[in-house]
Amino acid sequence: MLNKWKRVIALEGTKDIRRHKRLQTMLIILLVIGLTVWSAIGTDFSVYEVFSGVGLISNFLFLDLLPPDVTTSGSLLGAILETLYMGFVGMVVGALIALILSFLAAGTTTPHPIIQVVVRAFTSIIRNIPGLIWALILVASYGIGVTVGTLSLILGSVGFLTRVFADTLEEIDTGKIEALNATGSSYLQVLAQGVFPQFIPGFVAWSLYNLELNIRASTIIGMVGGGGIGFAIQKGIKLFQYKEVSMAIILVLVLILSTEFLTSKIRERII
Amino acid sequence: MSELENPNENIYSLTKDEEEILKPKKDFFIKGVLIFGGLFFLFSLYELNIDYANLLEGTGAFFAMLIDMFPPNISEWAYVLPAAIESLQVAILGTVIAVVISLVLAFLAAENLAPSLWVSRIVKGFATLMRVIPTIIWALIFIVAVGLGPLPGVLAIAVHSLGMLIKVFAQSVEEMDEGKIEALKASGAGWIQIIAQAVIPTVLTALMSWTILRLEIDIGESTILGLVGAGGIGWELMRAMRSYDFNSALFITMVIFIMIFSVEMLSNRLKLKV
Amino acid sequence: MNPILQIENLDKVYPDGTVALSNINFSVYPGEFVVVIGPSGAGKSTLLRCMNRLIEPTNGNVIFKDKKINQASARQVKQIRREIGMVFQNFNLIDRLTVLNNVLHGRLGYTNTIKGSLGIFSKKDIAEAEEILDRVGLKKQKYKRADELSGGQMQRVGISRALAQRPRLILADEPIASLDPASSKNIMDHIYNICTEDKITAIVNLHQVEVAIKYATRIIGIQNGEVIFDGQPSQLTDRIIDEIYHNRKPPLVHAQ
Amino acid sequence: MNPILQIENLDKVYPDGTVALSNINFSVYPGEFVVVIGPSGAGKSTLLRCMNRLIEPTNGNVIFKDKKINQASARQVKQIRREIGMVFQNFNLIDRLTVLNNVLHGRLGYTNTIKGSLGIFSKKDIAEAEEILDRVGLKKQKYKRADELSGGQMQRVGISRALAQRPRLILADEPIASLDPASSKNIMDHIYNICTEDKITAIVNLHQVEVAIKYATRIIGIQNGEVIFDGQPSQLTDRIIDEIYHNRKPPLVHAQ
Amino acid sequence: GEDADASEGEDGWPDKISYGVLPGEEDSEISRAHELFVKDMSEELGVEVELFQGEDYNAVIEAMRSKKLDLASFGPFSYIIAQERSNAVPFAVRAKSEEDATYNSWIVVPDESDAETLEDLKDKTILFADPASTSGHLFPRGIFIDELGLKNDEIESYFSSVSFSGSHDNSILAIAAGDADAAGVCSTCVERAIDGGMVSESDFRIIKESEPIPSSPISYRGDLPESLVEAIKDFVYNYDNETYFEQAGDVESRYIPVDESDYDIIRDTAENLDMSPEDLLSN
Ligand SMILES: Nc1ncnc2c1ncn2[C@@H]1O[C@H](COP(=O)(O)OP(=O)(O)OP(=O)(O)O)[C@@H](O)[C@H]1O
Ligand SMILES: Nc1ncnc2c1ncn2[C@@H]1O[C@H](COP(=O)(O)OP(=O)(O)OP(=O)(O)O)[C@@H](O)[C@H]1O
Ligand SMILES: [Mg+2]
Ligand SMILES: [Mg+2]
Repeated sequence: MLNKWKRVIALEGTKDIRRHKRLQTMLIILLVIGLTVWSAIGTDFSVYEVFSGVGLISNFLFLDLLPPDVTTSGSLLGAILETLYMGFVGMVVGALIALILSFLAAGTTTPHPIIQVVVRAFTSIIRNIPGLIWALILVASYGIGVTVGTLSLILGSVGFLTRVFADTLEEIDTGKIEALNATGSSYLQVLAQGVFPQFIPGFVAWSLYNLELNIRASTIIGMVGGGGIGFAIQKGIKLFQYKEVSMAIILVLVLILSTEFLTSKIRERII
Repeated sequence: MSELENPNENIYSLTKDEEEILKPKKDFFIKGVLIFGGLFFLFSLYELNIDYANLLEGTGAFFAMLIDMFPPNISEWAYVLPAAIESLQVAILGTVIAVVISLVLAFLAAENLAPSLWVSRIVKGFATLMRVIPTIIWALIFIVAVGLGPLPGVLAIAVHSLGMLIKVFAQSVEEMDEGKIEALKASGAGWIQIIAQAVIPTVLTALMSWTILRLEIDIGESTILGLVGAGGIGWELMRAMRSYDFNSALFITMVIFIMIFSVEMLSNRLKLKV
Repeated sequence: MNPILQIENLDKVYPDGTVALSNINFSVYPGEFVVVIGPSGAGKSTLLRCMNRLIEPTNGNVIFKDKKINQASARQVKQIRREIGMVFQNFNLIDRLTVLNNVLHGRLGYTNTIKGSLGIFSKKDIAEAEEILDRVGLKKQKYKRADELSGGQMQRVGISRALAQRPRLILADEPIASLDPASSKNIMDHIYNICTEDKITAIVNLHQVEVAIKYATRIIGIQNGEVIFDGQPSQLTDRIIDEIYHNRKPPLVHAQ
Repeated sequence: MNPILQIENLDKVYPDGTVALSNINFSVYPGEFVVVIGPSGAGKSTLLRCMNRLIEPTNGNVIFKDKKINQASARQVKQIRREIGMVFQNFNLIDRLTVLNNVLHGRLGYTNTIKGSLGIFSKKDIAEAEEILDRVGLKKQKYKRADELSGGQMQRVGISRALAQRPRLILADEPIASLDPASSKNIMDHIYNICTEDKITAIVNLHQVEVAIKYATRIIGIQNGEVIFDGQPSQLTDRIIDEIYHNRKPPLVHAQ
Repeated sequence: GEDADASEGEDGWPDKISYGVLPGEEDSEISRAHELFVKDMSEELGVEVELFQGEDYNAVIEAMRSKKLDLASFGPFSYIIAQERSNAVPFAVRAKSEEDATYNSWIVVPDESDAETLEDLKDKTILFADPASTSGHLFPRGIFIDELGLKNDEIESYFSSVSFSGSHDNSILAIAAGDADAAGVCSTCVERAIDGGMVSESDFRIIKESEPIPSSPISYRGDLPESLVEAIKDFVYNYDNETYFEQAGDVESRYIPVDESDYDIIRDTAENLDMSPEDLLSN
């Protein structure tokens, strides 16, 4: 008798949960639609205007931006290399700093919950303040050029990588950590021998991805005095040398595609 | 199982030769990459020619400036908050448009769903190009079409996000278990039905977390657009910086931080739920 | 009686050069319960998938109810597939959807694109799906998410999805390979009983010779992409089994 | 003879309020091969983990060789853990490291922090680890990556790691639950023989009553966090088994 | 912006006028006053006026070119490009008097530098603000060409290094920190930086001042209807809302007329530097 009641209650329960879940889904969908409409009104969105501008866009694209001015590629080469150097240094330094921070920030490896909270808050601030703002502050304190470009890339890398590294660390099988704890290993030994080997593939993959992000980001950072190809793009725009700009963008594209290719090869071998 | 049944195995003791054979081959590729990476790092540092003295000095200035920014000046809130809302709207609408379009294109880009490998390659190449062109150039392109204001900002953000979302959505779809697609194919379901009933439910979580991550990025991006006349909080920030009103700049930065941070919190919440 | 399925001179060569099937010929008649056995890599899965053209045959014909599947248009293929249910080793259910929804996927081939995509099915389809779930003993689970079920339950959903197609033919590719012995028996019983009751023809790939002998009305042994045995279970001698498995025993783990 | 391990009035309440253990009392003497049985959720794992304080007991004492583990400092806990080897259901090997390296992890407790972190071990430790691997029949696999092994082989590495600690006591939490019957027997034989030969005391959690009876010198039955049987295998009547499992049979899948 | 051709009223006036504002480099501060200005203009003309503010003159020039913008305030150099590219016609600057409608470009050196004259800067490092800056690049560069008789392409070799800092602020900060030997900056920008507390007057010395540079003009798009242009001019020249001018920086300033010829000096200088609109826009 009692069992029968339990079953009925259980069934009712699932129905309730289903209804509850459906309601929740509907609410989320309504919220998203509402926000979208609100944004569309706030930004004067008009599909008509977008389509009526297509002709003007193609004029601009095909008459002003294209074809790229190939003759400038020589002088842009220095700038693109500088971008690569900045991106690479930013990635290496950022990854090393993020490596340490992420061990402090991940629930599975942190020595103390308070340290975890502090590090998380710190990296969250770094991450959630846009690169442009960092660049502005950094320019004001360090002057201009590649130093600032590199510094803001390092900051961006630390913010991004600490988060993804910490997420990766939290997905690590805790059973393995327990196994090493059970042998009487010290904290550092558990990190180095138990956690780190599991962490390597994620560490490598995310760092390499970060290199790509850095190269792209440097096109923005250059615009506020960070040097590299971004400055070349900015200069090209200001002097209306749009064909030079499109050449620079093509060089960035080539650089991104080649890093993508190289990093996928490295990832394959390491994982 | 086989060697368990070999009772003589324990008698075996490895000879030198066997030891040699068993020893793992040294992986020269990884060593090479590490050494090359290290050298390239040093070379890059050398080429960048960073002025370390300035680095030290600047760090002093950096902290002095940070301290100088305190306390935040909230007196301009009547301008800053509407501008922040406008930026938020630009980011939300841009992200939504990008999500909707990339939901279609991603299925053409995913190799396991694309009608042909070529379609997939072309869509992916297109996505890469959209990502590589900086948001600011997109903004310029759209300003030509629709004039100044938030609308070109929305479009620029949409296009730039599209580039990333197509790529990551397609990746999620490609990681999906092929069998589930096959199962619906085998029941006579069409392409669209397979996508709606098998693919989307399976990758929904991934799509949602990418979307939210993108929204975070887009709020940051929309701050840049203030410079090109798209309005919003980016212009307020430039105004403050150009007028040396660092206390207002701090307030504006805090507003931006809070916007992005709340989206991050929201995404953590959703991750727990799903 | 006309055969429901004819395989004529079927070859399959994978792009990497692997010859998975060569010159397969046989016909299946309505009501048969055919079990295909053979060692790993023999080509069992390839053969089954050629039957509903999930894999494109390299040569030869697959004729289902007088229609050449291998020459059918995309539209015709879909129509033919509706009549052929398929059951998979890994169940291939959509985890996040309910059991009922998964079963209704069997009706997608009969539902118009928009409705099907939105997951809107007719009252009749739903009633029928519920009836099928009742039949396999999962009525109570119908609103559960598919990933909340045990392996045996999942496979019963897989079977229900195939049944929802009201198929003339069921293809099952090692339907019990990832199940424990008790569930395995349950699943084979379900497949066998339903096919017999509803007069559905079945072609089942199995690793386990004992199970094959127990259920099959006809056994096809393939090895290296060729049919080397085609007959009744009683004709399958130990010598032939040895030959099919090339002196390799079928894996022990699943032996019952 | 002094007990090697004493459990006194042990309680464990999880933060969510689950009472996993209540008032457990028993002592284990050197050389015993104790098997703990009980239904799922009875508290077997909790009990084992309290013994080397991977879980903090709520009340009561765990005394290993006259030292109260539950009151020991972090440093002392590490020293005590060195003497207690542990074997896990999921093996918990570090996938990307070699078999030898995994076994050497058993020596970390005796190695200084820096060297241990860098994976630098003494010649003596290495020789000993190789000897242990030889003993469990894995000498040839020593340079393989741990994730290249079969389940049975992985568990033998798990045992080797515990042995590398030169432990006085081995705790094994369902060491054979994820293995097939043949490997299970092999692993239980290894644990039993080594413990007997080296005079290591063993406490093993098992689901399978038959296996428990075959190997144990003493069986402890727990149910709902309480010890309801403690005696020799011969004393374990069907009635008591029924009581332990509350009329639920131990799961069929692993029955041998 | 609204497409002028698409939505003309009876007298050819658009329904809506769009006004794009860039802070001129000589502007002492970026004020919010424009909103008031636009409101008053709208009331006066009886047509809605929409305001867009930004930093990027490309955006404004391109928008005007595709007829999405009717009025704009440009820097002097961007104006001459806008004239060529977008058919912009200048008509007003804000100033106290005609003489006051100009600013200057300075060549500055660090206070501790030995350099007294332009000649002393040979083989030293020099900073310009950004390539398109009137007072931070065009005029300083012009000074070297005129005063030292150099050719445009000899400038790079005359100095040990020529670089762009990105902005006047960056340049003056670099000079104050001694990171560069000389820089070309705009006079008002430096004054603003001093007021903002970024640098102090004792950090640098001025060794050369340029000819007066005409201030940033407001321009209209050349193809606006005559009557509308007249109405706008009428409003702007007679505009005397003191609140506005106070917020904009100087209560006593008003809008005074300018025309194309007032910017000839910019054209000539740009010509010398191969940076005339014809050179830039030729590709
Ligand atoms: N996509 C593919 N590309 C290349 N070769 C393939 C492909 N799929 C299968 N093969 C090869 O074709 C042969 C037949 O494979 P098939 O999967 O049909 O065998 P099977 O009898 O189902 O084996 P199993 O019992 O292991 O499932 C094998 O040699 C296999 O390696
Ligand atoms: N971290 C935890 N937090 C809360 N409750 C827990 C936790 N770990 C275990 N429990 C609960 O404590 C009880 C005992 O769990 P324990 O894992 O010790 O049982 P067990 O006998 O090992 O079971 P099994 O045979 O399934 O491994 C169970 O009710 C379990 O749900
Ligand atoms: Mg197969
Ligand atoms: Mg347990």
